[in-house]
Parts: sequence; structure tokens; C-alpha cells
Amino acid sequence: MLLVHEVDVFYGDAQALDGVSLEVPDRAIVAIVGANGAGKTSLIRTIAGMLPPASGTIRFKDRDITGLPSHEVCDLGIGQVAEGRQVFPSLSVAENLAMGAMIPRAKPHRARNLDRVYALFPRLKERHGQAAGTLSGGEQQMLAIGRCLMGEPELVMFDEPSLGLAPAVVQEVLRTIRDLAAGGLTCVLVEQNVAVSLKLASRAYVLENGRVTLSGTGEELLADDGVRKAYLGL
Amino acid sequence: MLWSLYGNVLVQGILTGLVYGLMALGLSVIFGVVRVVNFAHGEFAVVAMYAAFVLFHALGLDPFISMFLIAAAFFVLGYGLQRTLINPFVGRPDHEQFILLVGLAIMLVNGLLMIFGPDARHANLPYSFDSWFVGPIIVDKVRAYAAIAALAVSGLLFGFFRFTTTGVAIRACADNLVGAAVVGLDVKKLYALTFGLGLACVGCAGALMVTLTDATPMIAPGLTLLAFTIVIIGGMGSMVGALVGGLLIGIVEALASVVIAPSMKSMVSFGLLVLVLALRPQGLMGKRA
Amino acid sequence: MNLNPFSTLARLVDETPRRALVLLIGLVAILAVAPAVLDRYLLSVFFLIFWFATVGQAWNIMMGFCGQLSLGHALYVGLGGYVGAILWVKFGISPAIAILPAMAVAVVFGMAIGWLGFRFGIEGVYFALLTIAFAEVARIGFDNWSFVGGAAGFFMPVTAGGGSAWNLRGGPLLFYYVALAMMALAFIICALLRRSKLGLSWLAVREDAEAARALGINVFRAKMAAVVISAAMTAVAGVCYAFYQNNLFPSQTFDMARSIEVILAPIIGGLGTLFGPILGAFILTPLGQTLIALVEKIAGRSIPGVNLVFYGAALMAIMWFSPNGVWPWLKKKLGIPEERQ
Amino acid sequence: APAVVKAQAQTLKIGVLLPRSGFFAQAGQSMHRGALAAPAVLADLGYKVELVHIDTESNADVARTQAERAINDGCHVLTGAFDSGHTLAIAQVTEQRQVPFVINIAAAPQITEQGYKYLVRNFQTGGQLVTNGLRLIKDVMDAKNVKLETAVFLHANDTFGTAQRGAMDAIYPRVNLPIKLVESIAYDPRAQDLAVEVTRIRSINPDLIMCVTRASDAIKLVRDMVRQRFEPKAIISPGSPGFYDEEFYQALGPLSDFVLFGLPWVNPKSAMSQAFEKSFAKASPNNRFAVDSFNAGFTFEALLIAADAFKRAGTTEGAKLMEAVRATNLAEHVMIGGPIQFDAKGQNPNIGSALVQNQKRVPTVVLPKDVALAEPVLPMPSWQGRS
Amino acid sequence: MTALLEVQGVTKRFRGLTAVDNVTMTVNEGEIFAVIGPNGAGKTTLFNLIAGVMKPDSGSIRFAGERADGVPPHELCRRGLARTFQIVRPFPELTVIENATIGAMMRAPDVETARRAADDVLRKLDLFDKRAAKAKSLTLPDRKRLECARALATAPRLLLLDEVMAGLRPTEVDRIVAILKDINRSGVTIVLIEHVMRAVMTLAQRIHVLHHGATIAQGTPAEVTRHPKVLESYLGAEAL
Ligand SMILES: Nc1ncnc2c1ncn2[C@@H]1O[C@H](COP(=O)(O)OP(=O)(O)OP(=O)(O)O)[C@@H](O)[C@H]1O
Ligand SMILES: Nc1ncnc2c1ncn2[C@@H]1O[C@H](COP(=O)(O)OP(=O)(O)OP(=O)(O)O)[C@@H](O)[C@H]1O
Ligand SMILES: CC(C)C[C@H](N)C(=O)O
Ligand SMILES: [Mg+2]
Ligand SMILES: [Mg+2]
Repeated sequence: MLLVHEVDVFYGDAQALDGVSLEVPDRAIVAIVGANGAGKTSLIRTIAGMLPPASGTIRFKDRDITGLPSHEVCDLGIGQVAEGRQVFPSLSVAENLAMGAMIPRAKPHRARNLDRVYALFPRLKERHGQAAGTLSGGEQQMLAIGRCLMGEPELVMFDEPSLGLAPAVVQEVLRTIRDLAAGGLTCVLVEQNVAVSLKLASRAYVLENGRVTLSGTGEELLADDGVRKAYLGL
Repeated sequence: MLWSLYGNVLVQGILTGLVYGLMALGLSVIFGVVRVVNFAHGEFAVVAMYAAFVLFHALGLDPFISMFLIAAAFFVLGYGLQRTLINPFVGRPDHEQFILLVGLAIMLVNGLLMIFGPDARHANLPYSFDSWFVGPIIVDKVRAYAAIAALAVSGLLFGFFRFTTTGVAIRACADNLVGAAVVGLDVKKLYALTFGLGLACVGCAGALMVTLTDATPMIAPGLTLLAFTIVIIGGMGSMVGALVGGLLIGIVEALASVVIAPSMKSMVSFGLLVLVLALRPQGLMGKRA
Repeated sequence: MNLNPFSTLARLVDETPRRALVLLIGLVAILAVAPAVLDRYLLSVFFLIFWFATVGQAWNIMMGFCGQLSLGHALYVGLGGYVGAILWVKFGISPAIAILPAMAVAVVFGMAIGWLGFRFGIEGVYFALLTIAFAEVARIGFDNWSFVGGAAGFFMPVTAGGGSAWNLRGGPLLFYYVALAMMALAFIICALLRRSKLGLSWLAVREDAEAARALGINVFRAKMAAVVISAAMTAVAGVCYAFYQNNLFPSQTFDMARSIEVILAPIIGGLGTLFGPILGAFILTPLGQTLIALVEKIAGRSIPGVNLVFYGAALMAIMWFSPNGVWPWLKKKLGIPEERQ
Repeated sequence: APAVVKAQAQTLKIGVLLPRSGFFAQAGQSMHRGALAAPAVLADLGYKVELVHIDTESNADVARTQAERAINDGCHVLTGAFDSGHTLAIAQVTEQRQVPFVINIAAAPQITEQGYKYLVRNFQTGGQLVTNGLRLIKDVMDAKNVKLETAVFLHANDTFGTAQRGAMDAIYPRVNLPIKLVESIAYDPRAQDLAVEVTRIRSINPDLIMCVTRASDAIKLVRDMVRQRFEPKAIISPGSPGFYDEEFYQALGPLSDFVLFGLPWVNPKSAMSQAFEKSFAKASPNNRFAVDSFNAGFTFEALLIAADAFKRAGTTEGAKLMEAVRATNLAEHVMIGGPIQFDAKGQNPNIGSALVQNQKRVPTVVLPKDVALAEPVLPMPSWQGRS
Repeated sequence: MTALLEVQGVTKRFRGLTAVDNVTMTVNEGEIFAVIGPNGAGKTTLFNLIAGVMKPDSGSIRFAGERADGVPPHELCRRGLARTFQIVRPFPELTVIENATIGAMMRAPDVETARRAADDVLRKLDLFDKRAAKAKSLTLPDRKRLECARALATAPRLLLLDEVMAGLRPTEVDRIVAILKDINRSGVTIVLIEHVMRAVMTLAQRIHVLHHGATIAQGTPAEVTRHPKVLESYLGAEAL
């Protein structure tokens, strides 16, 4: 469904991604693991059209989307639950969700999607009038996911959805992701919580210093000694 | 006797302040969302004054009507400017934006001088000199109309930002730019829209001002400074703040003329500015950074 | 600052890239002998260039080095000018001495602004507005201060031909050299400062105040030092200007337009660079003058405002094509390396 | 090397430095129209002049450098510059280069008090303006037998306004006007309206408002008075611009009538001024001579003085030319007053003032009698029902 | 051993959130001490409190026997406390040597001496070759080392390192580990925040574990890794 080929990305003079290639099959969960600053977020932003790649191509459903602006990428069905949640703090929950459906592909299905999101996260319905900035971290993460789903995505990229959440909430969020994937959504999952994400994923990539150093199925990587040592502290 | 003096002065301050507030509102909206400080703001206001003047003299259009045309034209102008000239400067350091817009300001002022000459221009409406006498309080008709119009336009803008999805989307951009890109908002377009709206505000304010005072190219820098003072007092990026700041400046200057001396009134508003900066740097209505 | 000026100067020469040095020495040499061939008009234009380069250099300390945007430098120009003029007219004190109190007064005001701004964390446009506010308050204050003539102006007696150079009484040639010396001195001071501990702290504060603080830099003090030095240098230029014009009007000396004029050169030339303010002044002042003459030639009798329209357009164009200023661009063209270490 | 002056030039080249853009553009362009109309008249009088028109941009730095350039380009005499500050900036240059400088308009008394040797001023000083203005107020009260008991003095807090305030403070107690000066109010020249100031004056309710305004401020003053239905018996300016500018008539229409101002003015009965008026009509067909006559007239006279001196000196050499300028004695000229002559300081003491009143949107001389074209109207009719 | 840093019952709240919750710990002169915990546990906030960037809402901090809470960062730096930032903050427009010189300036009588000291530090951190490059053009590992170099140039007694190894390759991690050991041997006490457990285990003599702002364990690496709470909340989210 998504094909990233030999992508290089720079911030000014500093290189963030170096010849990264990866493949996301339809209806799969693909995990990307790597340390802080390895380039995971940069990769996601590049796919989402928020960072221009210096070279390489990105294809989505057999269409070259390299260099498309982010709102057009979004409109093709690539959604994103960004690092740090990125909700609109002074907007209400309902307004936040409405913003998720501003892209043309989602506009007609706004009401239906809103019902779905509220069904998925009843808590959001309770809080619909509250300013997003005053939600708890877990609620904000729900809102970020819900907002993303409002955009009718076919592929969702999750960037560290468990960041800063209490373990119980982490579990809830991860379960949601698993359920969404089971419901037919293609997922890219970036997590520092390596053990968990590898377990969920059907395929995984290890990113180090902007380069893919290892790839395989979740289980393969989980069994890999290097991975165990570097990321699991075992 | 004395209280009627204060009453009159207060009313004038409030009415004038609202119109200034509308002008400053444009600046605040642009800054709050696009994060560009429009150093040519007063110049645009003066361009609008001349536009209203021309429409009045060529077509006999009352500025209270032509204000809609001017707002529309300024919206388009702002949209285009943001798309072409300003956009590359978004996110760039203040001083670079400053030089760009100062350059623009110099061009506007002198362009107006070339076209219209230096004489003061004014739209004399049939009711320009009418007033209502409410007991000892005198209310200029045009001043009152202008204030009402300013309130109405501000109200429309508030409504737009509160109730339309596009309005909410613009607020979203101001709130969290990354978030806006994440959900697929077309940020460039929304920026252009915002700049357009900001200039539309100035357009309206300019049209209203030409019923109150006279247009000459040279008043522009003073208006820019005034708008900045208001916006910083009210809180950069806060829409209510701009109106509150305008009101406050209007009232404070008016009262200072009576209590201290007319020649010192802008000193008082600068004093107020310094006070606000020291005690509440984010402005009266601004959010804490 | 425990600098041995000579060794520091020697190192300065040593460290300045060769081509830049050649350029500099060449420029100074040419300017020193130039009056032999310059007519009086050009002398007066050069005076303005030097003057704006000096004040631009002073402003650059605050903004270019320390990152604090001042839009109210007319304040220091005006204060310096008034102090110098008052002391001369009312007490017969020579400007050569009066620059000290002139600097002191400007420094006091600079410290007031700095204290308010930096204590309360006022930054960017907000700080700029604070500086404007002070300049405007000073303008209105002087407008209403009858001891120095108020808005009607302060006039210095003319002593055409007579008077001594020490008292800055003389023709354009005197002012040419005085301004040239000011410009050169300002350049050297800035070059020394740029390499001093203080200068490096400024750069650190400009780049990232928080990180600077973590490295033991007292950010507040560093910023204060920038305002103080910048204000003092500007005040000296102010004294010179007052004696050049022989009269002072609050509406001109403290005008916001003047503050803006002052910052154009360093930004157009290249913010934070040593050559930027000079280069900027060498571009803008002649540009303004040339446009006047050019429009006059082309349009026959001049149309008021046309030349300024072009001037505004030029500002925009330079920012558009070279937002970092002309010097960084030129430096690349001339093959001058960043900085030799 | 500085341009070597060709001593035997046939025509006199005069640099006319006026603030045609920037803050003073309104006055600058008005004076410029006078300069445009002048050469034809001067030619008819047998003077040969060539004018170089220079815009000072209302900027002292530009005024100064352009003065240098004008002299480089061969100007033998400079004239200008309306604002006292710009005038002095130019005076620095002319003094050092020994080129005569004939000031057309600039009122600061200091200009002729500082010892400049190469300038003369054919304009009243601030003090003279006030003295003459106050005298005319007395005259008009006598002529119309109207009693004005109280007055407020309102002035712009700018260079000119403040100078006039100073003059007023010094002179008013000495002229024995039977009018009580209740208050003097300085207003901010950058203010957008004068509503509050008018409200304040209204609460004092004086018979007479004396004011020193600038062109666009006068409009604001009258407009706010009308809006507040404040009708003093008289509005009289003891010598300032504002009430006679075209923009004033345009903005206020009939409401611009009946205000009075005491100023040096074109003598409507002088032959030369009639010739000048004709030339003006040809040169600037879209502008009214009556309205521009103050600015245009003094600009013309400055050129006349220079041309005449050149004719007498027969040389363009600075010192000699200046000598001739100082020795000027022109009985026939355009402004009201005695012959143009200069005292030791370079000041013309013979300039007269007229009381001018706007009547049917035309500034009309109403006093002194010998040059008056109409009777003064006093007290001022109500704002209501004017046409 | 004497205590160099004493943190006594320190609490810091952000609006509703308690980022650091009644934390008490002591760091001895000469040791290497690690603070670990999941993302958002409050580690960086704790550093900010120690380094004087923020003031604790309650509790006290003492550094080298003197009260340190409420003391501004530049003053603490003078007393010998240096820190790195988790999100590296080099001075981007300045060169590597200028960056390091600024760090060394505080203790040097003049720029020349500071520059020489900076050169030494750069050599130690393998950055000497890149001294003329602008900091913004460095790669991440270089920037992390520059961050260290700059802090080290202040000649600190206590060095606070916030995730300096994050994002580095194992070989680079080993290199930094060696450098840190070296620095420690020369008498500098080190407190580090780290997620890279391999490094923590080899470096730290004692470990302090935070979770939701509160201390959940404290002790030697061996003790901590066996602690059930730690396993559950940090290492062992595996238990899903
Ligand atoms: N806006 C930026 N400007 C400059 N460099 C950046 C920027 N954003 C990220 N970087 C750098 O790019 C590299 C990759 O960063 P990225 O955020 O993609 O990593 P990550 O794997 O998502 O890390 P984390 O686990 O901390 O989220 C890092 O070196 C980072 O410092
Ligand atoms: N300035 C602040 N304002 C509000 N909340 C803050 C602030 N700084 C930190 N926090 C919050 O405090 C909590 C602890 O943050 P902190 O940065 O100390 O965590 P950490 O342990 O360093 O995490 P990481 O491993 O991700 O670096 C987080 O929830 C964070 O969002
Ligand atoms: C009477 C005025 C026109 C005088 C002029 N404004 C001056 O500055 O002197
Ligand atoms: Mg990331
Ligand atoms: Mg942290």
C-alpha cells in the first residue's frame, strides 16, 4: 500500500534520513523502532508531506506522492497521529474533531465518523465542549486518534502514541490500535516501547541514525540479540 | 459642568476607540495566526481611506456602504499579498519581515502622495456634521455610526471564527501549526485567508475613519504605531484584546487631554503601554506564552 | 574585560581573513585621501554614510550580536545631541568633553529600558515596542520642555569658518573626518567586542539564552551591557550630528522615522556582521541620493515621491533576494572565508 | 573641485528647495506652484532666471545634501524651505559656501539671530506674526464694534506652534487687548481629531478662539466645533496656516467661511501681484491663486529678490551677489507692506499683515482698509443655515 | 564519601500535573549516578530543578553543601554544576570552537585561555577536526558530543547529562561511555538520565528510578533491575 524508496531528508545541513526504504502492506501493522532522534518522526513527516525529501520516492496505492503538500497527502487517505498528540489546546473537543474532517474526502462523512469516534471513545463525547488543552494526557491521545479517524484514513501512522501515558492507558491505546487494524485499517506504528510494538506488528524496521539497519517480522526482531540488548536492556 | 465635560470626553473616547480597535483587530488577527507583524498596517488603513474617498466622490457611495466593497477588495489584496510576497517570510526573523513591510509602507505612502497629492481628503456626508444631544452629552452622528459599524464588523469576525469551520480551522492554525498540518489543513491557504481578513478589517476601519478624520499620506506611520500600541496593550493575537485595547487607548487619551494636557495624551498611552509590558507582557487579554 | 588592546588588536588583524583585511585597509586608505577629489556635495553624502554606518554599528551590537531588537535608537541620538548642544550653548563646554555626559545620559535611559525589558522577559516585537515607546515619550517630553526650547527647537549659534575643530565648529571636511574616525572607531570597538568574552556571551544569548545561562553566562548582565554600550556609542554619534546640523528639533531627532532609518543599513548590509552596517550605509545613502537625481533627470522636473517609491521597492527587493543581507552574499562572491580560527 | 562659478553668467540659476513630499508636502507643493508661475513674470520684468526645483522630502538630511548638490550644479542662489529646521540645514551650506540664501517662508526668530551672513528672510518672524495678528484683532473689533471678552488660545505643539505660543506668552500682556486670555491649550499635532480639545474649550465657552494650526488640523478644529454646536463669536488665527488651504475649503464647504486670520498676504491691488496671478492661472490651471497666494507669493518674492540683486550686482559671484541682496530695495512687489529691505541681520522689517476672512470659500482681505476687498463679518454667523 | 548533591523531598507541579513528586536522593562526590524512568516520568524536570531553571514547589536542593534551589542557572554553573539539554541546544550559527569557548569562558581570564581550554575539551570528545564548522551543520552524534563538550568546558564538579546517548549507534555509545568514564576518573561527578540501558548498566554505580514523578526504586543496577515495580512499569511493559 505504501512504498518508501531510498529517501534522504535534511534539516538544513544535518541529515535526518539516509536512504530509507520500507514497505507497508495493506491491512498490516508495521512497526518502526529506534532510539530517540533516530529519525522515526522525520520519516513519518516525510511520508505525510510535511518534510520535503531531498531524494527518493514515496508511493501510495501506486501513486507517486513524493513532494505533495501535506493537505493533499491527507486527502488521499494517509492519516497521522502525531508525536506529542498535537491537539488544538484552545479549541473544544468537538472543534478538534471537526478539524479532522476538513479534507474533502472526509467532509461528506462527517456525521457518521463523529458517531463512530464517539462510540470508540465515549469519554470524548462526555467532554465535547471542553478545551482540549485541559484534557488529561490519555484523553488527549484519544482525541488525537479520534481526530485522525475523522479524516477517513486508509493508512494511519502512529508516532509514539504511548508517550507520557500511564501504563493502564498505554494498554488501552494499544488495544485500540490493534482493534482498528483488525477492523481493516493499515497502521504504521512508531514506538519506543519496543517490546510492545514488536509484538503487535506483522513487520518491523529498526531505524538507527536515519538508516534502516534491520527489518523482519515482529517476532524475528524480538528474538534478535542486538535488538534485545540495545532496546530492551536485557 | 465638570462631569458633563468628562462625560462628553468619555463618550468620544469610547466611540473613537472602537474604530481604532477595529483597525488594530486586523493587525492582531494577522499576527495571531500568521505570526507576521504587519509593519505596513497604518499604510493599508490610509489606502482604504483614499479608496473610500474615491468611491464617495466618483460614485457618491457612502463610506458606510462602500466599506463592504473596500473590505472585499482588501480581502483579495491581502490574500494575494500573503500568497506571493509575504509567504516566503513566514517564520522568518522579525527584522526581515520588518524591512520587507517597511519597504512596502514607503511605497504605499509615496504612491498615495503621487496619485492624490498631499492635501487632506475627507468624505463629507450629508450628516457629517449632525449630532445628537442627549442631555448634556453630545454624540456625533458619524462617530456613533462608525463605532456601531466597527462593533458590527468585529462581531461578524468573531462569529466567523467561532461558528464557521473555516474560522475554526484558522484558529486551529494559530493554536498548533503542526497539528494543523497533521489533520491536512491547507495552511498556506488559511494564512492567505487570514491575511485577507486582517486587511479586510483595516479596509473597513479605513472607510470608517474617512468619515471621522482626514486622509493624508503622512498619517500612516502614526496609525501603524497606534495599532501596535493597541494590540500589545490588548494582547497580540487576541481579538477581544484588540477591541479592549482600542477602547482603553481611546478613553485614556481622551481623559488625559482633559486631566493632563492635550499635547501629552500620546505620552499617556505610551505610559500605559510600558506599564502593561512590565506587569502583563502578554497583554491584558493575551494568553500566557 | 581585561584586554590588552594592542595584543588584541594584533590578534584581530591576524585573525581577520586576508582578503577582508586588504579590503578594509584599502577602503580606509581611499577614504582618508578621498576628500582631495570629493566635491562638497559628496563630502556631505559621505558624512551621512559614515554617520549611519556608525549608528548602525552601535545598533548592531544590540540586535546583531545580542539579539535584542531596538526600534528606538533615535532616543540615544537625541539624548546625546541635546546633552552636547545644551552643554555647549549654555555652559560653553566643548563637545569633546560633552560626549562623556552625553553617553552617561543615554546609558541611564538605556539601562532603564533594559531593566524593564530584560527583568520582565519582554522580547522580540514587544521589546521593540518598548523601545519605540521610550523614544516617543522622550520626543513628547522634549516637545514640552521649555528649557531647551520645547517643540520650537534648540538653536546653536553659528560660527561659520571660526571656532576650533575641537569644538566641532567647521565645514564639511571636518565633519567628514570626524565621522570617518567615528565609523572606524566603531568598527574597531565592535571587532574587539565581537571577539571578547562579552561579545561571545552576546552571541550565546542571541542564539539561545537558556543554554547560555546553563553555561554560566549572566544573561541579564550581558543584555544590559549590550544596551549600555550601544546607547553610549549612539549618543556620541548624536553629539556629532547636533553640531553638524547646529539645531535640534524633538520632532526630528526623536522621530520614529529616524529610528527606522538607523536600522536599515545594518540589516540590509548583514545583521550581526562587522561589515554589514558599513556596507549597508554605503548602499542605502547613495541609493537614496542617486534616486533623487535619477528621477529628476528622467522625469524632467521631479515628481515628489517617485524616488521614495523606488527606494521602498529596493528595500523589498534586497530582502527578497538576500534576506541575510548583502555582506554575507558579497563575502561568498569575494571568496572571503567565514572566519579563520 | 567645487564648481568654479562662471562669474559672467547671463541668467541667474536659483535652487528652489521645498518640502514637496513628506510631512510638509501640502505647503511644499503650494509653494512650488508659486515657483512655477514666477519665471514668466520675472521675464516680463526683465529678469533672467533659471529655476532648479528640488524636493527636500521634509527631511533635514536631504535638504542639506541637496543644497550642496544644487550649488555644485551651478545654482547661484538658493531659496526655500518652509520648515525652520530645514531652512537652517540649508543655511549651514550656504553660509559655508558663501552662496546667498533667500528664505521664502520660515518663522523661527532664531534664524536671523544666529549671525548667518549669507541669508536674508523676506518673511515675518513668529513674533511679528503674533504682534501683527493681535493688532488686527483689535482693529477688527473696533471696526465692527464688537466686544470679545474672553479668549482661548489653541496651538499645535509642533515647531511652529510652540514658537508662536512663546511669542504669545511674551507679547500678549504687552498689547493691551481688552480680551481676557482664559487659557492656552497645546494639542498633539499627530492627533486624529480635536473632539476632546473642542469639548474642553466649549466648557470654557470663550467669545474668541485664537489658534495656530497646521493645514489639516484647522479642518478638524472647525468640524468638531460644528458637531458640538459650539459657536464662539469669532475664530481668528494670529498668523498661521490652515484656514486658507484648498483642503480646508474642500472639506468644510460653507462651514469654512467667516474664520479670520491675520497674515502677511498678497496685495490684491498691486500690479505685480495681478500679473503674477495671471501667470499662476496659466501654470497651475487647477489651483486657485487666492488660496495659494500666501505660499506662492512669498516664493515669488524670494525669487524676485534674488533676480533683482543679480541684475544690480551684474555677477553671480557669491559675496557680491549677497551684498546686492542685502541692499535690496524693492518698492514694487506682490505682498502687502512697505518696500522689501533687509536690516543688518537680514530680516525684512517692512512686511505687513492683512486680516483675511473666508467669504464664499475665498480668502478675502478685509483689513487694513486700503487693501481690503470686502467688509469683515463679525460676529461669526451661526454654523446652521449657511450656504 | 561526601554528598555533593542532596535533593530533599522535592516536588514540582505543572497546573494539574505533578511532574516531580516528593523526590529525595543524594549523589556522592565522584560517583556516576543514573536517573531512569519511562517517558514523561519527570527526569528532565528533575534536572531543570537541580540546574536552577525551575524552582521546586516544595522541598530543598543542596549543592556542595550550599543551598541550590532558587539559585539562577548561571550562578550554579559558577559553583560547578553543568548540564546538557535533552533536545540538544548548540548555538547553531556559531562554530564548534565558539560553542565550546563560550562554555570555557566562565573560568578563563580571557578568550585566548578559554579557547585553549575549549580545544582540549574538543580533542577529548573527538570534535577537534570539526572546530571550524557551524554547529547547525553537525550530525546528531556530533551535536550530542558538542553538547557534552560545552558543558564539560565549564570545568564542572557535577555534570548533569540528559540522554546524551539517545540516538547513537552502539559503537558511538561505547565511545561516549569510555569518555564519560574518563571524565569521571578525572574527578567529575556525573548524573545521567538515560534510556539506553546498556550504557546505564555499565556506567552507573547507583540508579534512581522515577515513575509518574515519584521514586519507585533506588539502588545498584543489579538491585534496580530486579525490583518488581521497575520491571512492571518500565522494563516490563512487555507483559502485555
Ligand atoms: N526541526 C528540526 N530541525 C533540525 N533538526 C531536527 C529537527 N527535527 C528533528 N531534527 C533532528 O533530526 C534527527 C531525527 O529526529 P526525529 O525527530 O525524526 O527522531 P525520532 O526518531 O522521532 O526521535 P524521538 O524518539 O525522540 O521522537 C534528530 O537528530 C533530530 O535532532
Ligand atoms: N514546562 C512544562 N510545562 C508543563 N508541563 C511540563 C513542562 N515540562 C514538563 N512537563 C510535563 O511534565 C512531565 C514530566 O516531563 P519530563 O520532561 O520531566 O519527563 P522525562 O522523564 O524527562 O521524559 P523523557 O524520557 O521523555 O525525556 C511530562 O508529562 C511533561 O509533559
Ligand atoms: C507660517 C508658517 C507657514 C511658517 C512655517 N511653518 C515655519 O516653520 O516657520
Ligand atoms: Mg519522534
Ligand atoms: Mg527528558
